[in-house]
Amino acid sequence: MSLDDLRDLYQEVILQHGRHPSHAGKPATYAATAKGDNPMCGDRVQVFLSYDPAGRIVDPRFDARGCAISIASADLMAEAVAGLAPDEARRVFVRFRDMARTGECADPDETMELLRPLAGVHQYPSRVKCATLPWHALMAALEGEGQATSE
Amino acid sequence: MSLDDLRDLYQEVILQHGRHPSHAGKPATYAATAKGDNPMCGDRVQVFLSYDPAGRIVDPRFDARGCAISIASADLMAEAVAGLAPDEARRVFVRFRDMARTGECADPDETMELLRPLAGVHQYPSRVKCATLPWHALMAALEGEGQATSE
Amino acid sequence: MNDFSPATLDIARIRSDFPILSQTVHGKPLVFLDSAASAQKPRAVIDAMVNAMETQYANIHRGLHWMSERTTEAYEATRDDAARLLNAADRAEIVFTRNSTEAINLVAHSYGRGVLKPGQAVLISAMEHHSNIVPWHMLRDDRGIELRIAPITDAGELDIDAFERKLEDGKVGLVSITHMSNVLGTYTPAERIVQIAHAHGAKVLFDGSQAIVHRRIDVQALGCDFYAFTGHKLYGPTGIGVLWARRELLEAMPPFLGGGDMISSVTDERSTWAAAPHKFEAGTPAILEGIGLGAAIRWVEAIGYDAIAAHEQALTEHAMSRLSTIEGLTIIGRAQDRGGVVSFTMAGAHAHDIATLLDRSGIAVRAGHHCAEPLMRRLGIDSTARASFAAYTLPSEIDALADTLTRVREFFG
Amino acid sequence: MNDFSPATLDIARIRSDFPILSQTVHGKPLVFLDSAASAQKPRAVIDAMVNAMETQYANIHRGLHWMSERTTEAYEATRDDAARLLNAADRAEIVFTRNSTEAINLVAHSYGRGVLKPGQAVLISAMEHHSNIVPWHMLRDDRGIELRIAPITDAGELDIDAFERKLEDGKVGLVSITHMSNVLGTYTPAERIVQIAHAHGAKVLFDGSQAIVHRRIDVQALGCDFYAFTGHKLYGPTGIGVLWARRELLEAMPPFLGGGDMISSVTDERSTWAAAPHKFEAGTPAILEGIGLGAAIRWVEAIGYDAIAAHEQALTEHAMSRLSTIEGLTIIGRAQDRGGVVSFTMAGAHAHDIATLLDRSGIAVRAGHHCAEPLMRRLGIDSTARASFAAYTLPSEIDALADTLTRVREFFG
Ligand SMILES: Cc1ncc(COP(=O)(O)O)c(C=O)c1O
Ligand SMILES: Cc1ncc(COP(=O)(O)O)c(C=O)c1O
Repeated sequence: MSLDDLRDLYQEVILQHGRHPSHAGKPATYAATAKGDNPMCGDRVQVFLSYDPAGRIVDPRFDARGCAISIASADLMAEAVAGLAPDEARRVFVRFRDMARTGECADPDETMELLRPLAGVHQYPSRVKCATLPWHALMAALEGEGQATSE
Repeated sequence: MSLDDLRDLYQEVILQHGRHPSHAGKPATYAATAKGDNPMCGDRVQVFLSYDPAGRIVDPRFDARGCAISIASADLMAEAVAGLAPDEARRVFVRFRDMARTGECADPDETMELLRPLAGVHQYPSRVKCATLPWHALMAALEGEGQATSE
Repeated sequence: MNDFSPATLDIARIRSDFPILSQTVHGKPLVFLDSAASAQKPRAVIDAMVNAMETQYANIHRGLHWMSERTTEAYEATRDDAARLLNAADRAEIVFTRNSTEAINLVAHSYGRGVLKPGQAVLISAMEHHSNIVPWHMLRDDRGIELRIAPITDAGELDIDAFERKLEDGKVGLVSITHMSNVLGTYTPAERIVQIAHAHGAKVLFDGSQAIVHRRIDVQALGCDFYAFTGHKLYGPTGIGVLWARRELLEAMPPFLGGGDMISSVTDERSTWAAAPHKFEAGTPAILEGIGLGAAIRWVEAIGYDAIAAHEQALTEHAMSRLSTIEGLTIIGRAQDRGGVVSFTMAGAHAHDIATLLDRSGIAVRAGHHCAEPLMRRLGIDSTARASFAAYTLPSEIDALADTLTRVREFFG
Repeated sequence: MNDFSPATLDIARIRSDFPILSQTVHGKPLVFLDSAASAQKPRAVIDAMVNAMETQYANIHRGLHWMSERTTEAYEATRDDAARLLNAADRAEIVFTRNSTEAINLVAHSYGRGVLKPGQAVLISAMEHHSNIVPWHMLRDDRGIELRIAPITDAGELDIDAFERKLEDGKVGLVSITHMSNVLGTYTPAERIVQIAHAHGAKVLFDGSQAIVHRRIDVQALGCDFYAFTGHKLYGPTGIGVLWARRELLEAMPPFLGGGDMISSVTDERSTWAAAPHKFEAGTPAILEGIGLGAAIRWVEAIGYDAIAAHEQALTEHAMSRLSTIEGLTIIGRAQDRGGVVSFTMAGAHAHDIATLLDRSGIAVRAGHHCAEPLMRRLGIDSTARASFAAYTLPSEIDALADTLTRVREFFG
């Protein structure tokens, strides 16, 4: 029995970000926050946002309890949306969600390349939510809602 | 398509008693009464009892809405238990119920011969209750309960 | 004898989908005219359930493994099927229940106790099935919510003026009414009902247990607020039914049963709820039955409601005309707009006796009060015999019924 | 590697009863270790349902024709099967529900709202499934009935002294407690619980969802008042469960759902109830599922609980010893008296990731909070992976699990 074909899902970058996320931890101050829960499996994540004077996201952080996929996704998300305006972040979310569901990315760019290691989840329908949960929390934080509504 | 094999259930005597029962009708006075309902099909019967000084059943009567089987059974029952002490009537009930369920009568006597035309119901499980409903009402009336409990 | 020409349905092919239809009863070919009580199951439904059990079964929703994912997909696909069947705006508006009865009880509990207020009223009609009467008796006795009953005409139609009068004082918060009577075959005027009810501030629940078997339902076109149906009458398995409700209503309603799968979080102190529809689906659902229902819906859609409705319309007319000629037989219910069930009584023969005699000839009909005692009382009868039709019913089966009834008449004559 | 010698079960024959067990997943033979979530279905169950649909299906109880009588017989025979399985005193004590969850909700509604009084309390334990927590939260919030929670020890056993103290003030009217934990495998000391509860005037409900799969249950010997189980974990179909309750309790309880089949009479003004168990069975029941459950019960009885229990005991010991040697793996729950479920965590690997990796090797386990969030909190963890065993589980499947877990450990190492 070989686990090698799991490498499409658990790429080294995911294992790395899952094990040692660089954007984890609640910051001392923040402008907005929201939680995301997956009631089916118990994963939880909280996202903390700050904005620069121009309204761009600065040093987004998160606090999560969950699997390697959800932690890695939260960490890569923080990297991807840092410096973006809320509307830009929303567009990334939509593209990321599509990629997580289909494995495809119609209009790849640098940001999507950063997130591409997570595209492998589309093969595991029950794990797609692990990857999108932090993003739902991000969207809720951007809207000023405290809690992400699940899909 | 022939209905002739129905003759085992609908013997002439049953059709006769079903159509023209001789013990139907609420008497002006009575010592005990009880109702029996079959909630599944809507059949209803009420039994009225009077007793002679020795405690024997006298001129039992009934008021029923139901099928030929239940009316005939009520009418034959009235014939069968007239003149019996309550305990005797209870024993007839037990033997009748067995016959209705199995088609067999272990210890035939004159009373059971009178009731035997109803033995055919055992072939029609859903109709057994039609035949036993008046008897349940009779038992309830003997116990002084107003309402028969269904099986 | 058989002056009936089948509609656009390929009946032979349809019948070949139903293994049971080749059975005999008492040595006679089965003539199954009891589909309104529960319909027979096409091979597609049987196969879907067997296939699930043999090749990809596991508990759903929380499973991270292949079997669980496949079973979840198959089960949740039925939510899409049901949403499409009803033309619901959103699949999240489809709540799975055991049957219509549970669907109506769910509304009586969650909407009745959670949204309606004491002093408000629920309005039903005089031709409801017990499943749309008893839950409201219980609500009334538990919460002081009045129960009103809209009368019917002697033809067995809703008295629409009297219906409107029952709403006039504005106290009725919910109209819960059959979309088609299981005894009389009457369709109620659904659009009109919704219009009037909404004008008086009442929501509308349709008990579609019978209607959806015979007619295409579009909840958005009807404009109603709740729609309930039961899988086993729609050629599906037992154990599964559907409550459709507008999303905002589901969101406003507290949950009904508590347990696994319907929560967002549980602590020692409190529970919070998942979003609809899961909020209303506690515990392991009827997974295999959901999968079977999906196959049933797709089977019905493949035949097409237009063909089914035309076929059943023709059958019903044929039955009405054949039965009308039998001496002593009275057809109960003479509504203009009616579906494929025909109730009748016969002078000198009780409905149970009729049913038993027909059964001996292989003909299955239902007899009794049909879980509609108040309607029986309104009609001044104790019981009826009822023949009901499905997509697989043959005109010759109606002829067999009529011929045998003539003999029954002689038997008791 | 395989130092395990099978018990008295003829496993090869048992496995051949389950068509699904010859499936492959991701190209690997299926190793199904998720039976505690839902068991696979033997051919006997599949055949019973198919046979009913193909040869003798109709709606039950009110039908006077052959098909309806046969279906009624088959369905009602399962009431006898269930009564025998539980050693109930009376078949009328068997109430069919959708699942355990509905059985417990039925008690929470009918006994909780109809018999318990505000100010009384319900006592559960710290290792309950959500299905035995949430209904009591809802009862508490609706009716002011206190909810108490008996703690467990670090080994995952009921703290029986603390349990008794919760009962001392005499306010507890009902103890509702698992008979076997779905996470820890722990059996609760049922006879002791009943003894203590009854001494303090409380009735006892056992959630037997897990226990009845592994052990013979005798409700009269246990002396309890309610027993709930769910068909799909006992090799039966989904959509059917059982609530057993003492007859006098069922008689004292008001009905739960209203509708057809549960009434004695209905008028415009009021409804009166049928006798138990029908009082609690509103609407068309899960007929096909009831028939399937009967086949499942007879299948289990034919194998025999003694053989099943011995087999699963041996499997569990084998699993405990194999898993204990895996570095970084912690087995959660170390009760003395335990059944065939083993939960574990692994340092550096989240349960979801473990489950996905195992799935790729064809091994199905469950991962998450197992609908027992308060227990997770008590244990200070978020989730576990759980392997669970059935009559068809092979010792070699446990070896496959252990071998693969060693590789998972390396993968995340
Ligand atoms: C201990 C326990 N109780 C209750 C349940 C609920 O069973 P169901 O979902 O079939 O109602 C389960 C299984 O999910 C269980 O393991
Ligand atoms: C009009 C109507 N409503 C409700 C029901 C109840 O359906 P179920 O028993 O499947 O809940 C039926 C059928 O029995 C019906 O015909």
